[in-house]
Amino acid sequence: MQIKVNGKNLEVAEHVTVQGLIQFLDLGNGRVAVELNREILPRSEHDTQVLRQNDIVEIVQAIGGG
Amino acid sequence: MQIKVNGKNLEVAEHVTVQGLIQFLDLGNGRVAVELNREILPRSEHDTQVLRQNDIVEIVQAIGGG
Amino acid sequence: MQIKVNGKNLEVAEHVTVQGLIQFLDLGNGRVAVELNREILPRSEHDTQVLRQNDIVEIVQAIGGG
Amino acid sequence: MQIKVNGKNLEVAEHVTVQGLIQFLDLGNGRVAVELNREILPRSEHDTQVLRQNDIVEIVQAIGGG
Amino acid sequence: MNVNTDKPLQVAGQTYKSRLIIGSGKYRDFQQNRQALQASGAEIITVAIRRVNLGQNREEPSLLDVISPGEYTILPNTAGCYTAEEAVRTCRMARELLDGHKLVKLEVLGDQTTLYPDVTETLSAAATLVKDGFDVMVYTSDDPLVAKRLEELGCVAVMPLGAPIGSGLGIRNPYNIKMILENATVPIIVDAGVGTASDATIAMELGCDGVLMNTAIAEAGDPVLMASAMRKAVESGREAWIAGRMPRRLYASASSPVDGTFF
Amino acid sequence: MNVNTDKPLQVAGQTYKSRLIIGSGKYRDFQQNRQALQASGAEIITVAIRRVNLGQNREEPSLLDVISPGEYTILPNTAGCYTAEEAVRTCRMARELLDGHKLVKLEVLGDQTTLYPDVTETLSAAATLVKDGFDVMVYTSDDPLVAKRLEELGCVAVMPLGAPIGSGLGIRNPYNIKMILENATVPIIVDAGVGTASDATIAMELGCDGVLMNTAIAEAGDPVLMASAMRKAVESGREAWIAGRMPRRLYASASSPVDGTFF
Amino acid sequence: MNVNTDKPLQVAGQTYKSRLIIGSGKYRDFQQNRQALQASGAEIITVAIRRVNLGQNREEPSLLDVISPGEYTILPNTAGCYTAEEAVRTCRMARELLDGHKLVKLEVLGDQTTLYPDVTETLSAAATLVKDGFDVMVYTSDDPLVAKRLEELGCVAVMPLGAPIGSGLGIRNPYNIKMILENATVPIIVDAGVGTASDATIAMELGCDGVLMNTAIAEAGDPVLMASAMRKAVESGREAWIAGRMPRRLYASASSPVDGTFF
Amino acid sequence: MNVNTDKPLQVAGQTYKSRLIIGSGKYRDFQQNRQALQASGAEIITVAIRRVNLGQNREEPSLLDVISPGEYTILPNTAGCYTAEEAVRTCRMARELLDGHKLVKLEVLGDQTTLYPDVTETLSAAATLVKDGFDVMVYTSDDPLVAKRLEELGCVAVMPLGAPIGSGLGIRNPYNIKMILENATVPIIVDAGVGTASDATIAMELGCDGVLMNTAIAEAGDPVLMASAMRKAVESGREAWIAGRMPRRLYASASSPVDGTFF
Repeated sequence: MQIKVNGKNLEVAEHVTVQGLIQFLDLGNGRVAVELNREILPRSEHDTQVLRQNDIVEIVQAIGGG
Repeated sequence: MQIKVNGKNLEVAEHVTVQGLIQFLDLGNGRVAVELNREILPRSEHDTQVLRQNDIVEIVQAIGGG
Repeated sequence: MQIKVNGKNLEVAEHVTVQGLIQFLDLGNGRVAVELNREILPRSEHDTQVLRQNDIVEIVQAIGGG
Repeated sequence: MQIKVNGKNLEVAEHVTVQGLIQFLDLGNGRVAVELNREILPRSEHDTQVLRQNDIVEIVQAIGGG
Repeated sequence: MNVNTDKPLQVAGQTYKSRLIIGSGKYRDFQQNRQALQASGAEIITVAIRRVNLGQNREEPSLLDVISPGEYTILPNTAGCYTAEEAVRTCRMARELLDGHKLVKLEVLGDQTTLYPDVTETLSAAATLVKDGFDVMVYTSDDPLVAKRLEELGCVAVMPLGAPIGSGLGIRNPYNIKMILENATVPIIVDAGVGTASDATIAMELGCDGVLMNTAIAEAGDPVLMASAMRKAVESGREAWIAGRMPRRLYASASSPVDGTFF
Repeated sequence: MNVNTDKPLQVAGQTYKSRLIIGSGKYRDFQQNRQALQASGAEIITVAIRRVNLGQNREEPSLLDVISPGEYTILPNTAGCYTAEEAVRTCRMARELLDGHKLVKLEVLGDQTTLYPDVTETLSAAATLVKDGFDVMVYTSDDPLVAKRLEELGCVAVMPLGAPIGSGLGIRNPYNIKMILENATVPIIVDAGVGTASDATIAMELGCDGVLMNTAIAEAGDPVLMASAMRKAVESGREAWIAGRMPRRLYASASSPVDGTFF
Repeated sequence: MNVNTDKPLQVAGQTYKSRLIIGSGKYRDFQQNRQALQASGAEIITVAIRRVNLGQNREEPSLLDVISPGEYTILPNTAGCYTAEEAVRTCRMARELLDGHKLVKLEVLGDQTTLYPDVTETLSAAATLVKDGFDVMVYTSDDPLVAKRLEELGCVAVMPLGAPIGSGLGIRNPYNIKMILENATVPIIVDAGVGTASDATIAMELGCDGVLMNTAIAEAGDPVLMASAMRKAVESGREAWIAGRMPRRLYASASSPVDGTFF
Repeated sequence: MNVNTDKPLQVAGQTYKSRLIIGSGKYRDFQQNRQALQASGAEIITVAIRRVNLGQNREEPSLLDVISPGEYTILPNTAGCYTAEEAVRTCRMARELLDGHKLVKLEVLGDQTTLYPDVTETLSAAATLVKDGFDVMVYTSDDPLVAKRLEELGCVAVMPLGAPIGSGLGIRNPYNIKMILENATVPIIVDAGVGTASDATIAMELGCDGVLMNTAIAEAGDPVLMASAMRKAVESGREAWIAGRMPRRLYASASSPVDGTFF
């Protein structure tokens, strides 16, 4: 199933959760925030929220900036 | 009949026109513009436009300004 | 005998020394420097130097200044 | 006979006058001033003043300057 | 000389020889105003639109009798307006007053203490007026983005402040004026802030297309002489900008050649 | 107008309509120099005194053929001198060259890097020259005490720098120029530092009696146009100073009356 | 001393000993950033919110591991946003990222050349964010009316620019900053423009409540030493403002008494 | 940090941690003077030499009881002297008073209105004093040639003015200070002109070795707090100069990376 993560197309299995995606991307131990289809997805819902075909996911972190 | 001209109440006769008002105010030879109830009243209509009770008239001129 | 001290005329006894003058003026415990007739008089000579008629003495101290 | 003109050594004949030198240098029609051995030589004396061995002559003009 | 090298100022299709625009406020009398106008060489003069005083003596001449629309370009301005709506009404009154005259100076202020322009109200008034067919010369802050937006809205000239109205503080922030100039395709005219001649010269040396002032002339000790000073200041700054200034150097450079010294 | 309210510049008994003095250095050619001189309106022009090149082609015209002492006041200057003695010799050469002409510009510099004036050598040269009957216009730093002393020595004009020669940095320290002006009884002319028109205007607005410049005109992109700009800049600054500028205000002051607004 | 005479900075109910806020951009590495942060004494540090690089090595520490939200107040900012909508999304991401942290720096820019703030977009984003429960520290131009409106919208601090981001030009227009301060009831913090220590001191001497900077420290030859300089500069300017400076005089006033001189 | 990268100030073989020198004039009382001295961190303090008042109460402590030569370097200065001869006599009195102490501040003024230094008298006094074995720290104008000559005469520090004594106008002409610094091999200390903290910071950012001030502290609303501000201002300016400031840019440069934005 096709989704878009941070602007890049990604092929993921059915029924995978956002938490699963984060693990898969090896972002597990980092401090990140997730937007699903332009809405914030609270951390609490990461492991219940199942991804769907064509979902648009943004995963961000804090970096150096002025 | 009561109208308001430049913020002041004025008692005028029935059926008087804007042109009549301008004469009455002795502004005939001056260069002025007229607003009737917040709408511009073109000079061409000054002598056809009849004033009504409670009309609000603004008569302005050009003066020194920066 | 007449001398001038810091611009003021002063009547002093014969044979009085600069040290004597300093005592007399009650400047003994202060930190001062002395000019005798426009020449520095070293502290070491205060008690040997005898004053003469018309000597001009300047006695200065350090005060607040920029 | 050797003289120095504007810092350069010059061989000139005996008895030549400053005026002669000016002619020789083809400066006749220009507006110049002359110093002979660090003293101004008035224009009036150019044709009477005879040059001597080792004379130091400066000939100047006005040029563009700030 | 500069005829050859400079193009005259163009605003709304009109061509003007003078790059100085003056106001008609704060003069001792019409006579002084007229003399200053002549001394300044200005071809455009701003006026305010105000209620006639009922019962005023009609014998006394009015401003437009002394400074006639035939001789000069009258630039009605919306000074005194604090909302877009007031400014738009004022412009319509002006157009009616001047027989369809389309050129106006838009100025919407934020408060009476600072007289600083209210850029949001100014933007909305500009949009309305342009749609309504006016040629809008707009007074604004020195914010380069707002200036650009006003140009994009269709204003015929953008007029950033040098300093607050009537302050006489000169061009407080030349950097912003420079930024505005770099992006502009309409005339940029510094409006407000000029206090003395050199302020006007500096504005023109930055590359501005003109300068608008009122208080600097009207409140000078001798307004007519100051008007003459301002005419020369604007011309001088323009010519200097076109001529191109020498480079700045921390260090000196002699004007007289070194060789040829005889000592 | 300013004819009525201003007195013309007087130096050594001579009266001048123009308050701008220009140099003759750094121009492309005599032709450009002459055109710039005309555009500037200057009546006084400085020249340098240098050795003739032996064997130079005498057909080529010399500076004084192009800019004639009949038309203009030639001001020989001692540029390039680093001691009082060199400066004095140069002035005497100049006097001889110009048939007894007494007016000179004294300038004694300290080093070739900064071209900063050497005030001690300048003071001693000034004393000698005045005793020797010269009318001395003296270039100096902006030190107010030295300026006053040069006046007391009998110099006919004192010419403090605005900034180092050829730097184009403008009037670096207006406070010192102000101090000099407050005590002066001879003309004070800012010499050196002017880079563009507004610098000259500012000098005149401080109350100076004139401005002397060379590089700002000669090294402009278009020297002749810049010369015209400078003429207007000096006149403009002078008129502004005589007219009297408006007061500065941190805060605004409206140019249009508040009453009579109809909204 | 100043503990007695000054109140500490308060933003959104939090109290801060330091009035200096620094950014975390442009440092050679986290290590240098952390050392500079310590040397600066700052308690608030801005961060940007960006996409994680997919497939980046997770071993490398992230900024928040090195500068922990426990030790410092992290101030996420919306740098890089050119519309209100982008800025609002960014703030929501930041809040989620930082577990409900409400304090944000709002910055909406107009274009990538000047990085000048877009005041209309900034106003609309501020309204949305305040309604949405954020504590908004807002970056804006030095327009005093816009600054006041942002305060009225409920921003907890207003942060006018001294000069464009990364320009290092200092406080270009102190008059506008003064106007902003006179009407403000929330902290006014100069953000952007500081290039060296004295710029920060000047900002504080105007009466600002703090200074925010990034480039001036990160791009200094020695960022850590400059961070120390900035700490002292901000403290020094604050103390000078509270102490109250001496009056300016055109003229001198001796520091040593005249009487008692013995010559 | 700056311990590593900076060398301490050295004057006449003595090393000083602080680069701030303060005066002892114009304080409310010795107590305030002493507190300000402590807050400033200064190690050198200037004093004036004056006649004792005959018949003054000897119980009252004198300055040197409160600020002891054991704790601080006392710098007698010749303030109030208007000729070289007066200055030389004053220094000799000071040396006798302080048991052979050789360090003095030479200051010869031109008039009591401007308190501007008389450079010719200063030069002659400096020559005499150096020959007489004094270590001369000399107050002078910002004339770079005079400054260099004073160094060549053997002065141990050259102290150009930033602005007239007691004026508080700051560094009026940074260009001259820069010229002085470029040629100097002895410490250059700005003396006079500082009005507030940023003035001192700016002096140090120019590369000066120290700052000397009196009025700015003594006439501040709160002299002791201002003394603390000055300590930080001098340190801050020094650190900024050593760290090396960022380049100035007319244009902006973002502090946050552009890539990784998610909108």
